[in-house]
Amino acid sequence: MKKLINDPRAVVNESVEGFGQAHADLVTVVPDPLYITRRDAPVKGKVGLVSGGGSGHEPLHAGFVGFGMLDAAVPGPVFTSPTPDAILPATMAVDGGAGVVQIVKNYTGDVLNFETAAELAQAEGVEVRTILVNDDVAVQDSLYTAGRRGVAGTVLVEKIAGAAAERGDDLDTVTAIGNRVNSNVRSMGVALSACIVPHAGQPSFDLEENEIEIGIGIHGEPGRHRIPMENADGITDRLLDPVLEDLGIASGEEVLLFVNGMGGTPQSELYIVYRRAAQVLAERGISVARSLVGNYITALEMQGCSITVLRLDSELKELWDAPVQTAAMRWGR
Amino acid sequence: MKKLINDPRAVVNESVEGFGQAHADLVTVVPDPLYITRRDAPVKGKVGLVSGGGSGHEPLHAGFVGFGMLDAAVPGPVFTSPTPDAILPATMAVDGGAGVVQIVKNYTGDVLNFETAAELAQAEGVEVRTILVNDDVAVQDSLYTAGRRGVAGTVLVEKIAGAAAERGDDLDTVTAIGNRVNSNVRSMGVALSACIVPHAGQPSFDLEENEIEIGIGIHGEPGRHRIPMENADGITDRLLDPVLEDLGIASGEEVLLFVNGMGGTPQSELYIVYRRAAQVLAERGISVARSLVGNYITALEMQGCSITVLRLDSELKELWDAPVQTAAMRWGR
Amino acid sequence: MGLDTAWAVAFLHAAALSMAEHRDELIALDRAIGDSDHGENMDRGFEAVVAKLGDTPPESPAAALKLTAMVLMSKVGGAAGPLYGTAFLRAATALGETADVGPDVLVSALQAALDGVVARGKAEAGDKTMVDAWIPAVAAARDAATAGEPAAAVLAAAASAAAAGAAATEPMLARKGRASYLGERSVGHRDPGAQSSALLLLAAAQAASQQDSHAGSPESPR
Amino acid sequence: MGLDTAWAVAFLHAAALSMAEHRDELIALDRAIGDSDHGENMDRGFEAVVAKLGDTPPESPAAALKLTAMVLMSKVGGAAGPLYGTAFLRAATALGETADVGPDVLVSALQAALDGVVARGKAEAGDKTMVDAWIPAVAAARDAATAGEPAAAVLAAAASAAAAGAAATEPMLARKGRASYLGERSVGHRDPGAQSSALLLLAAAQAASQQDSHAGSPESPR
Ligand SMILES: Nc1ncnc2c1ncn2[C@@H]1O[C@H](COP(=O)(O)OP(=O)(O)O)[C@@H](O)[C@H]1O
Ligand SMILES: Nc1ncnc2c1ncn2[C@@H]1O[C@H](COP(=O)(O)OP(=O)(O)O)[C@@H](O)[C@H]1O
Ligand SMILES: [Mg+2]
Ligand SMILES: [Mg+2]
Ligand SMILES: [Mg+2]
Ligand SMILES: [Mg+2]
Repeated sequence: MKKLINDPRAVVNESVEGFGQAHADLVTVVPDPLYITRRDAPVKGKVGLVSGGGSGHEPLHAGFVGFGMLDAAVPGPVFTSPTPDAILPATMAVDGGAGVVQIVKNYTGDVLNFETAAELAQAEGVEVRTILVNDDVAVQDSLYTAGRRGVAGTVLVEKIAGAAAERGDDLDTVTAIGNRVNSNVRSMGVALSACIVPHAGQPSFDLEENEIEIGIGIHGEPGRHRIPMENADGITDRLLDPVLEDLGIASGEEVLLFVNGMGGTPQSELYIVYRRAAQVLAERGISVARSLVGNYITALEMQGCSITVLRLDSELKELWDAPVQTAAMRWGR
Repeated sequence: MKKLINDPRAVVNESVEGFGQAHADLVTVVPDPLYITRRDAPVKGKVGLVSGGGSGHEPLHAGFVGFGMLDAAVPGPVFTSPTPDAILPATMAVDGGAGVVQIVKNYTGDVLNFETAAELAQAEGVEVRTILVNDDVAVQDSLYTAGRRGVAGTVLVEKIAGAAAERGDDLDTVTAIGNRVNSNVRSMGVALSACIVPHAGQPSFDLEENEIEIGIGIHGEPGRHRIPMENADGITDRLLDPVLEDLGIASGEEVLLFVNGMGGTPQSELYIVYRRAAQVLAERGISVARSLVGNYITALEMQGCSITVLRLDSELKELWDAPVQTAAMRWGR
Repeated sequence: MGLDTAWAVAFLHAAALSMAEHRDELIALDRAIGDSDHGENMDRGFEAVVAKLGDTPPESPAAALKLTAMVLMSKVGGAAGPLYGTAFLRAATALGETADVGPDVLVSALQAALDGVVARGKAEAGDKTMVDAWIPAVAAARDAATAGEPAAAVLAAAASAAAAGAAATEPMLARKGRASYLGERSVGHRDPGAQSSALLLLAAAQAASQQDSHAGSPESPR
Repeated sequence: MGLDTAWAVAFLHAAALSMAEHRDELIALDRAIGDSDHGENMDRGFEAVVAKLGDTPPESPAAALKLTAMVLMSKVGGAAGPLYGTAFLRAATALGETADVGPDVLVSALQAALDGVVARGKAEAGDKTMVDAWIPAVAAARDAATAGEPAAAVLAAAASAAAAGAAATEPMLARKGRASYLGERSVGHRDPGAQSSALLLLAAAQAASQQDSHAGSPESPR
């Protein structure tokens, strides 16, 4: 294992410390228990947005803390949900009196830890709502399973719910808009290589030189199935088709197309995937009204990507376009 | 070799096509010969900025085309300088009547090809100046060699010269400011792994499991020497020390600290490096006034990073802070 | 003679040792059907439990378990943190003030732990989770207590049933937790949480049997 | 009998074949001390030259070389593109209008090619570049011409001297081009551009010797 780290157990703390120094104009880092808030938190009268989860998905979530997006991020150890004792003070710190929305990716650990923190915060008088993100079509959704995972759609939920909060929407409205994004977004991913979790020291799964994993998540878990390597267009079709089908999107609709890198794939390759995805959407009469391409939610240095499609309406478009000023996403100011 | 590509020879064209579609609001892609201009080029009365070079360093240069930075980018094949027949029309396309500045990384191929294009453009009546970027302290600069390479400092030259052009500076002033950035910026890089050039199909060099290459460039070339793997703080010191020494920076000065990922390194690790670099600078009484952390100039999926330090003055700071609106760097609008 | 505070402390120390020792094994199990962190999470958690025990020695078995619950909830994270946290918390509540845990109270505490895990995680028997270690463990404990066995033997019965339960997760198809994302591919691997549960119950049983062997001798610490 | 347009066309076809055949070898040489692209660059360039020759058949040896120069300049890129482009352009100029290239004109064309490379690249003998293939090649060509050899033999002499020159770059320390960044580590590897230069001159010599052998026979195409 070759990594630019010191002690594997210090990875998250040291990284977040550096992050806080590099972006001191945007964020404040509270070291113990560890969480990150926007510099001007709490914003009086604004609904606060808190997200978090295991580390290793950078820039998610800390990179999205700032004006127009998250008020706080709570990073756990690598691929391990943070604990209530960090989520709680983060929640309290960003309550501007209008309540707090938690954006939680649907993993058992995240759900349980955020749930506990929410209860504790409510007990301290803060109104808390939860948006559960579960956009991964690789996983069958069923009452008898842990349900679909939250993956790249999370970034879009955070941006759009963040814009709603920033324009002054109340707690229920922000929650409803976040849930609307979640209902209209689907993703699917592929891995060309595994990643190495620092404390584990070996690849999260073993792939042969000519194999790829279809339907991977963002934690180095193996995917749904393994196939021989294909070209970019073929892989793109394999990811995009189930996304479009699950979303039931029709000719004439407008979408946001998001090609996300898993951390170790060159940007040039993401654009090759984007090109094919845009081609397929055009052929189906679906109009790509907004785009996002890059490493926004990663699995350490995993090679691969995911494709996310969000069905847009005019309000979601407006909220997407609204100004945002964070370390990893910025426009309009 | 596992890559999200179709035909290795189509990599650049397909990738740039996707890039153009994803960022149609910012850029126009001309497919043959291939170059990218900002959407509103030529901007009348503004000095035009053209850069380019081999592909594989994305987001450099196309990701920096737009308001406040480059007017055109000319991507060559992977790691191979583009040819005058593409550089020339790109140059002509962005001449708004105030002349054009070429920003050229100091490699024999880039220098020769841009030189020819400049001559041809001058023959067609466009005033052309050249800023040669050579910030890599890993390479000894000497009259009897090809000189130092241009690496991550290029991003800073493009941002700051771009801001100067955008505020209306004339050809000589923009050139002088770009040269001032180049004189005050130094970089050094490390590779933890090699990259695989698509048409070559095998790693650009072989590293043992516990070895790293110190003093690498951005083309998968081997570096100056190879050492056993060290922790992040140790590696950071090895990169930063020669940078600071060569720059002759003194206590009390202000700098921009730029930790650049080579493409395959997680962002979390870049911040661990940033943390240490900021620590060392603080110890030496050097003030980090501006920061940049991320994948800005890469070598495909290489794992590793480079550290760049730019000595700031108040004008450079102001130009750095000026609005920029490109695919890969955006603030202030 | 039931189980006392010294037993609880000894159990937690043994648990920490066991988690450190089996850290890599639990990571390997989680690597196959999860995200490679279970061993690291449990090791980090119990290391913190031991540190906390040193800082603030508990005054009753319940206090020891409650302290453990709080530390695990704030140090483990992931799915295992809240689940084990709840299990220890509910067990502590079931023990109440007693300084001397007899077989029946012990069984109620184990049942409470299991109920807590199910309440939080909603897993059923056969879902391939730690519940599949706890269900047979509680049943075996109850049988032993009913048969009149002392507390140490009750724990021993629970531990060996949990071990069998953990092994029995191998052919199961996961329907809860991270392994469920794998669908059919989860079959053929042992559930890491079931394995850590068996290890924890084994540590509890070993601490009890040591207490027993000391109990007879005059130089016993209590 | 000197070299004619058919020779030039045959040379360029042979060059393209050779570049395709040695593509991976040149990539491997460039991988060791450069950026793994020289073979791909040369192959792409000469593939385009052949395509262009098909579209617009040249009417003189100079026209063939000029066409090659233009194509290489716009298709090869990197350092090799402008350097070879200049070499072919200067050689074309030196040939002038002649349809029948004799030994002396040939030598001036080779010299002009070398001068062009040096003018653009500023490399000296011993810098470990293509110049180290060209300098001995031109010298050997001149000697052969002075000794009264025909054009084909002059090219053969140039080709074999270039091959020796390319081999002689192995112990050199690079002072120009990308290999110079390696410092001491460039020692022990052959320069890829010197190697491709030797291959190109060999293709030229082979085309000439074939023309010679055809020239005697009645069914010669000319
Ligand atoms: N819903 C659940 N009910 C009971 N146990 C569960 C549930 N979800 C997960 N687990 C247990 O948690 C273990 C995984 O713990 P750990 O790896 O530490 O957390 P994570 O899955 O968040 O990475 C699984 O092996 C399983 O035994
Ligand atoms: N200044 C120079 N003068 C002469 N030849 C040079 C010079 N610089 C580079 N070369 C030649 O170019 C070759 C490399 O070509 P190529 O790999 O295609 O371009 P690049 O170095 O830009 O990747 C070297 O092997 C060397 O022979
Ligand atoms: Mg986990
Ligand atoms: Mg090159
Ligand atoms: Mg796990
Ligand atoms: Mg090369």
